[in-house]
Amino acid sequence: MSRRAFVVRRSAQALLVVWLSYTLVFAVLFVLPGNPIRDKITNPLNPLPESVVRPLIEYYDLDLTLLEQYVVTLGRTLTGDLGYSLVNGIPVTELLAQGLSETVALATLALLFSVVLALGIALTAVFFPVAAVRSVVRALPAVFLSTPSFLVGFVLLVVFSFQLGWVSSIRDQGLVSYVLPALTLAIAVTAPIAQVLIQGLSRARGEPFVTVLKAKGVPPATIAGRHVLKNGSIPALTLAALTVGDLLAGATIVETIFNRTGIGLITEQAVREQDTPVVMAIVVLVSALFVAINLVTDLVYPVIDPRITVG
Amino acid sequence: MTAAGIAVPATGFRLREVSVTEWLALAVVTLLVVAVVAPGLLTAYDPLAPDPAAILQGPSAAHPFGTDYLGRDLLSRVVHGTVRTMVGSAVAVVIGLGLGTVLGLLAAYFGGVVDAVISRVVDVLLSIPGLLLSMVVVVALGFGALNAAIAVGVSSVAVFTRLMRSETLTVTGLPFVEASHHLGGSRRQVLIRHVFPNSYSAVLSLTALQFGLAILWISSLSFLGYGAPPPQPEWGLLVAEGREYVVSSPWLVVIPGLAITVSVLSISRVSQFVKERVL
Amino acid sequence: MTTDAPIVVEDLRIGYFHGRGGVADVVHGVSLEVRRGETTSLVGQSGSGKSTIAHAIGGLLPANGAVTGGRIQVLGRDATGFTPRQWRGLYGSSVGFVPQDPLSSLDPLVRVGDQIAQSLRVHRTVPRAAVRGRVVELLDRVGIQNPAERARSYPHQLSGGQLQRVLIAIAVAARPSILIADEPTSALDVTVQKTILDLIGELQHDLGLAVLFITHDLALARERADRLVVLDQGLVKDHGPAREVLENPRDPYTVTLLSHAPAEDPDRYVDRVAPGPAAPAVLEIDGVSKVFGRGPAAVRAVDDVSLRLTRGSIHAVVGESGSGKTTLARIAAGLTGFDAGRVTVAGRELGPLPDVANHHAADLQLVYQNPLAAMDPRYDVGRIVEEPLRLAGIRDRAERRRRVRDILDRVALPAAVLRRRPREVSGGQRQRVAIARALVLAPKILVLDEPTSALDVTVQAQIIDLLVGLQHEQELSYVFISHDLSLVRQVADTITVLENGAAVEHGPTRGVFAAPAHPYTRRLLDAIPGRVEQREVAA
Amino acid sequence: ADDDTEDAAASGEPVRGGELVYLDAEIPISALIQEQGTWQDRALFWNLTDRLVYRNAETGEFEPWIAQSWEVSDDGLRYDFVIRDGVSYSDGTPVDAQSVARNLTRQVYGDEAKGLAKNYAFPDDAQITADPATRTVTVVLTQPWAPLLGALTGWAAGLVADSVFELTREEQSDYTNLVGSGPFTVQSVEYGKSYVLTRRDGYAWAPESSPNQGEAYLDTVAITPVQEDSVRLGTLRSGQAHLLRYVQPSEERALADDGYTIVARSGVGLANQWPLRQNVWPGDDPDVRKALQLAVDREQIIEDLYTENWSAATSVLAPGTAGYTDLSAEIGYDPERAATLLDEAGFAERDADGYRVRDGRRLSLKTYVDVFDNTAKALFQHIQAQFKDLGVEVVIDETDYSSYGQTVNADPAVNFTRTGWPHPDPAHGLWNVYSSGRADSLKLEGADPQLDALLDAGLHAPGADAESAALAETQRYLLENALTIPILNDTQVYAGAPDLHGFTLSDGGLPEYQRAWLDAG
Ligand SMILES: Nc1ncnc2c1ncn2[C@@H]1O[C@H](COP(=O)(O)OP(=O)(O)OP(=O)(O)O)[C@@H](O)[C@H]1O
Ligand SMILES: Nc1ncnc2c1ncn2[C@@H]1O[C@H](COP(=O)(O)OP(=O)(O)OP(=O)(O)O)[C@@H](O)[C@H]1O
Ligand SMILES: [Mg+2]
Ligand SMILES: [Mg+2]
Ligand code: NI
Repeated sequence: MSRRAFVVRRSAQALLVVWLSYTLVFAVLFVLPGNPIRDKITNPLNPLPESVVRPLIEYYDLDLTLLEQYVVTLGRTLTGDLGYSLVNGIPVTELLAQGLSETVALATLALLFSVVLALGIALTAVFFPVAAVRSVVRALPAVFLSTPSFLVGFVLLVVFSFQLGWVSSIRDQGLVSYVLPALTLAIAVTAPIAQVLIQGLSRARGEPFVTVLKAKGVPPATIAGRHVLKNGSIPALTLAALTVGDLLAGATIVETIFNRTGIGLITEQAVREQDTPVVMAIVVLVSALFVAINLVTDLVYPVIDPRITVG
Repeated sequence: MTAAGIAVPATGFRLREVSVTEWLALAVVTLLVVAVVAPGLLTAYDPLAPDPAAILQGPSAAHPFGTDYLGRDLLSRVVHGTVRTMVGSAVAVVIGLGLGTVLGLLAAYFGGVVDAVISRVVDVLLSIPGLLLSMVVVVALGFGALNAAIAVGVSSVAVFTRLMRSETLTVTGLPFVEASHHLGGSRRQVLIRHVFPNSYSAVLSLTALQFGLAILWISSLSFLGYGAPPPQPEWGLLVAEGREYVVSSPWLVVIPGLAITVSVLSISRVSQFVKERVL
Repeated sequence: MTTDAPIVVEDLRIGYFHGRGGVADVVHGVSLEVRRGETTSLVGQSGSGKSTIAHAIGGLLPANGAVTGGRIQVLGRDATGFTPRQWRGLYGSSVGFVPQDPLSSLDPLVRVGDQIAQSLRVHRTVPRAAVRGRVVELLDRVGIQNPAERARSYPHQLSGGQLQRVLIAIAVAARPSILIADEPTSALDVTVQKTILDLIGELQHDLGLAVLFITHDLALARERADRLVVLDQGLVKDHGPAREVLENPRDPYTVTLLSHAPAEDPDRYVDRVAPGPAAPAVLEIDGVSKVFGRGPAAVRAVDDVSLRLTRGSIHAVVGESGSGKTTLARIAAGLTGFDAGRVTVAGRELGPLPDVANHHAADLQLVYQNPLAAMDPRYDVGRIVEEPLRLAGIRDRAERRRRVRDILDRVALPAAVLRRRPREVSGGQRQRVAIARALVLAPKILVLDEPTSALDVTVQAQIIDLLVGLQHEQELSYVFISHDLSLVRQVADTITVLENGAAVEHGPTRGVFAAPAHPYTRRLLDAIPGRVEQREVAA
Repeated sequence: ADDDTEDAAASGEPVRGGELVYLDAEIPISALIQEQGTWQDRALFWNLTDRLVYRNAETGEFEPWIAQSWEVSDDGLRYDFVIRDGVSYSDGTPVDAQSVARNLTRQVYGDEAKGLAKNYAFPDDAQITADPATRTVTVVLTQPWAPLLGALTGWAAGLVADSVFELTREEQSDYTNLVGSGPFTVQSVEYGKSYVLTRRDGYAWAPESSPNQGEAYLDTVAITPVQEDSVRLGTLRSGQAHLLRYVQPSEERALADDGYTIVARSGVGLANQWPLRQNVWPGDDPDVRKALQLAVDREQIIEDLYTENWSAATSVLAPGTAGYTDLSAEIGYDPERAATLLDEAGFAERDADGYRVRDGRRLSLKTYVDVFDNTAKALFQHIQAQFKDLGVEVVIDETDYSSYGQTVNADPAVNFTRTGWPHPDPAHGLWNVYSSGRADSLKLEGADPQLDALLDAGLHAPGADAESAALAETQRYLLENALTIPILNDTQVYAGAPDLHGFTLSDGGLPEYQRAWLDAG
């Protein structure tokens, strides 16, 4: 298959996935009890009179059937009209624009950190001369995985913000403000990447070509850094692309602790309040992002590994 | 492609080859088993009984792990919480593993339409943020520890399916699978006898990690108020609750947190040990 | 033994660490020397410690290996206690290393030209600007066509022979005075093997290299070595000038080794009763073709091949790597479909598309080229051999056991291996397990795809003995695929020679060997190691 | 309990300038003022808008604010408000009679066309007229509505400029569009992250009891929602903020010891209580109800879980609320009597788990943890343990925030859910919670006309005295019949840095930044 045909086919698949995700979440949300408007209507503390309820129901299309609502909202989504939050009336596009830039910056930095961390851990675990250090470092991914993020975040805040006063815990100070949350997030997502990387490096290190490189007189650092690393990190790359979702899930807690209003926090709030338009928009956005990133990884593969051909 | 990629356990092991860390891990796992089977052996306190005279006390001889906001003994709560925690994570992992394995196996082995359908489902599941997915599932199923565990399990199905699919694809291409067909094996026979057991070991490695992840994930749901109902203790819940007191009573978070970390490390060490030397 | 030879090894002991269990020596006091411009050949069975010694001399022992005694002297310096840094001073510039397996010895992600250039850069052999040109020159020197273009290829785009040439180019790039070649051609075809070894010989001559040449093939050693060291289980059994050792072996081990080499004993099975051409055919392949792929990338793996296997006979299929031997075997076994022609197995005609499950497992069994890969690594030997019986629906446990034990006896496998996994038995035992599994259903035909190519001569001889014996007892018919022409000459009644999927020659083995009609067959026969020498002896 | 504040106020002359950083526990949601908002919204409404009437938090008396005076007819049907002169909205338009009338009309009727709900504390019907000449706004009711003055002091009754009325529902939700006459205006909003208020220049219409009759001292107030308790606390302690709301009671004492100011108010309105549903067994058994009421050791709860800023409930209403009657004798902790009552009711036997049973049925109550109260989990579990001592099981379920309302309403097995919140008017509060036409928390469905009549009497009392009398009777009725179990008086707790002075809370526990100042430098 040609590269072009591949891109076309994969893009079609990607669109299908986004649409299916949308439909699935729509159906589930519709089946669930509760929604902020209905809640307001049936609030036990403040049952609204019929005269007020009617306009609200009509205003929010709650009188339509499932299918009608689905068609209406899908139609609006396709034309770029994502509606308003049911909870706070903010246009969903505005909410997402703010949250997205925040989270993308956070997630990108976190991904960067986690790549550096994972590399550090994996390289130490595989190459460090002292065996005891290697086995301790090897256990790190499991430790990372089982340490609650909020504890990591809190400790970082205590040290760097509360004690040392290097960064504000509440104010946006540009890039520095991203460092601690990104680090916290990175620690949460590093574990699986580091694990796969350790396996990949161990395997690559035992390949016969390493002996040949050594016999050539190539310095050990070059062997490790250029050859073993490149060969051993291919599986970790796939995984890194898959962690996009984890980054978002992790962002929920990290953003709460570091007081950042990114997609994570908005998601949590929206799901908590069943703010359907916001949830739907996030699903579309995130799944589109996810499939896009994975599409790009697939396209990048052949560049890194000449043995793989697209399609 | 050779079978070199497949991890194969060696036969037999000798006791003196068990290292110190492995002994420690075994000891922790034994403690966990005791905590599940006979928690009374490890602590005399009632995990549910408040003691107004001992509210929010730090670790001491009387209460080695300190006490919580109602004066309940934390050691006792951690010990009695083991069952729920282990069962919760086990349910999550079993669902993720079980469903994921079957789906992955089917997708890879049958290919074609089956593969296309399963792969799209997996893509959909992967593309919805995990937390959102599990919250939605919990809300749909109703609250409670079991449902939270199911939600986490469902959210991890996709990862397992993917891994299982790629492992199965690798194994299906190996000569011994064809050899078995050549010896007269039907699709089903070969799938059960060779493909599945050989694809499984990589997936099992993920399971130990996923076990720890499940505990934390369930506790994340607890943070957000989706967890087990009070007053029954559960580690994730203990961590989540203790969070509010972390400034003045850090042990409420640190001790259950350490319990999770140490257990996860020990379980994965032991499972690795079992995989390498016993099975 | 004090000489100024580039490599002097005295009483060398090498051990490997095993888990927490301490060091186990695998080389127990080996002494040898390699002189300037000469080749010393290290011969021995698999596992005798050849690679271990080679690695120790090159400073390339793995992390868990260590020299536990003795002395290694490289270019006059005592290298026994060298630090990694000191070794690095020797790598490439003084000692070149050519590994055993060309396929995985190059970094798959880096262009081959760059991998050669790396050697030049590390040692600053030539000025920066001249590196490119030198790389092309080297590739040209090792006989690669279109060197400038090939330099830009990735390893997976080259054939095994080409890769081995690249590895040689890497080894000699920095102009070393010592070359260690660890079975540099064991993964290659005889024809390619010959050109590679010729190349090493030329380089040795041009550069005055001291070559340590490792092989398990005595015939090769005879052809290439000045001095010979015969190794068994980490001990030197025989050493001295090659001719001397081969003509007057002092040690009984060397004697057996020599007697097992097929090239040394072409008439070993001459007494076997061969069926006449009139015997009924059990396998008939008639004008079969198979094309893989489509369009310009299509490969004609089998091209209009016909073949007839008569009951109780052995028919050999020979040819270079990629000539279609395995494909033909798989077609006969019903594992690969075919595009044209007819295949009749035991009177039953095969369809052009294979079934997933083989319903006629008792007619014909294939013994795979690589037995290890063809066995489930999780199964133990007992279960592996039992599996066909289970699949055939034999429910009775005792009956299955009886038949398994029976067949294991027949292939002379000890009961001790029953509970071991394939990886835990020796290569020879593994091949026996594969044969036992194929035989347990009592098939009429066995297709043996290079059944001994991974084995030592001694073990190979045992397996061939076994096969010949079994055939005699059970009226079996074999299709015997091999690239080892000496072996084929020993055992086969009839032969088909494949080139690029087409059968270029066929007929009775003796006839073809005595008077090859096709130039390709002649080329194959010429490449057989030891043949030159034999002709010289004959002349 | 405001001695600390007074100490701070006494520490020196107010200083002008500075930025106050306040950490709330939640994200403000929506600026739709007459729809009541969440707590954090109310804290903003309070400082951005003014109301006609002010209730002095210390005395509980009504005071003039934007209405410089008012008159109520004896039959309680006609209210005349004279609007203060010289007051303006921050967009420059005057706060005159017409504007006030428009505001009141919207409070009463909402805006159907825009999907805006009414303010539920107001009567359903009223004729509102403005006389610009006399700067008088007249409200004529068809039926007396006792809570009206109270409703006018509420956070939801803030007056907004005409420009707000023109906007769509979504636009009105946006804080930057909220134009009021309050001491602060919105400077910037970053949703969920920061809400910055600036001083309104020329503000000169504070309620008369306010120690600061002029502009606010502070230049700006930066409100940052920080949901994680520990972070909020750490930020305050590290000096990055001056004020926060909501600390775990366990942290309160430590803060006070370190020189922080704890400002707390138990807001007026209903006490935190558990109304027992009458349609679910055993809520229909008066002896059981009484026993449960007597089995709550409120003092112990306060001592174990809370601080001196909190207090045990002594009635259905919180102390300080108009019409409050101390009924602590009626509900005082008496485990022996509770046990006797249960024994007599047939629950003498106990099962293997130690719970009482009658006819093989365990004495068990089901509830859901309150999602709106951060201390609810500990509180519920504490009472769960107390009840267990008596032999009564409490099953505590949980549900999420968004489906809480629907779930607890729909679940037929639920015996009670927590209710009782600060409310500007007790008669309206009680009526809203207990009337069979409203929330009907007892699930009586009109089966107790006496209770409905009492509630109506309070709601439609023509004057304050009549209202108080009706309230006293209602409280007594609810408690004597043990229809509800009062637990404690809800308290809003704020912690201020040592350099914060003059910070006070409204009668409903909302922050009043206009009076606060920070030490210079
Ligand atoms: N890295 C290692 N760790 C432990 N044992 C090893 C290691 N490498 C080789 N051995 C063992 O040392 C012995 C000698 O192995 P070596 O590879 O030197 O044999 P060889 O003669 O080169 O065999 P072959 O012909 O199969 O290449 C064998 O028993 C082998 O199992
Ligand atoms: N499944 C396949 N798909 C595509 N091409 C194939 C396939 N199998 C074999 N070929 C090609 O068919 C040709 C013949 O291969 P085959 O394996 O039969 O050779 P062989 O003689 O057995 O070689 P060797 O000695 O290396 O085992 C080769 O060019 C090979 O690349
Ligand atoms: Mg070797
Ligand atoms: Mg082959
Ligand atoms: Ni006081």
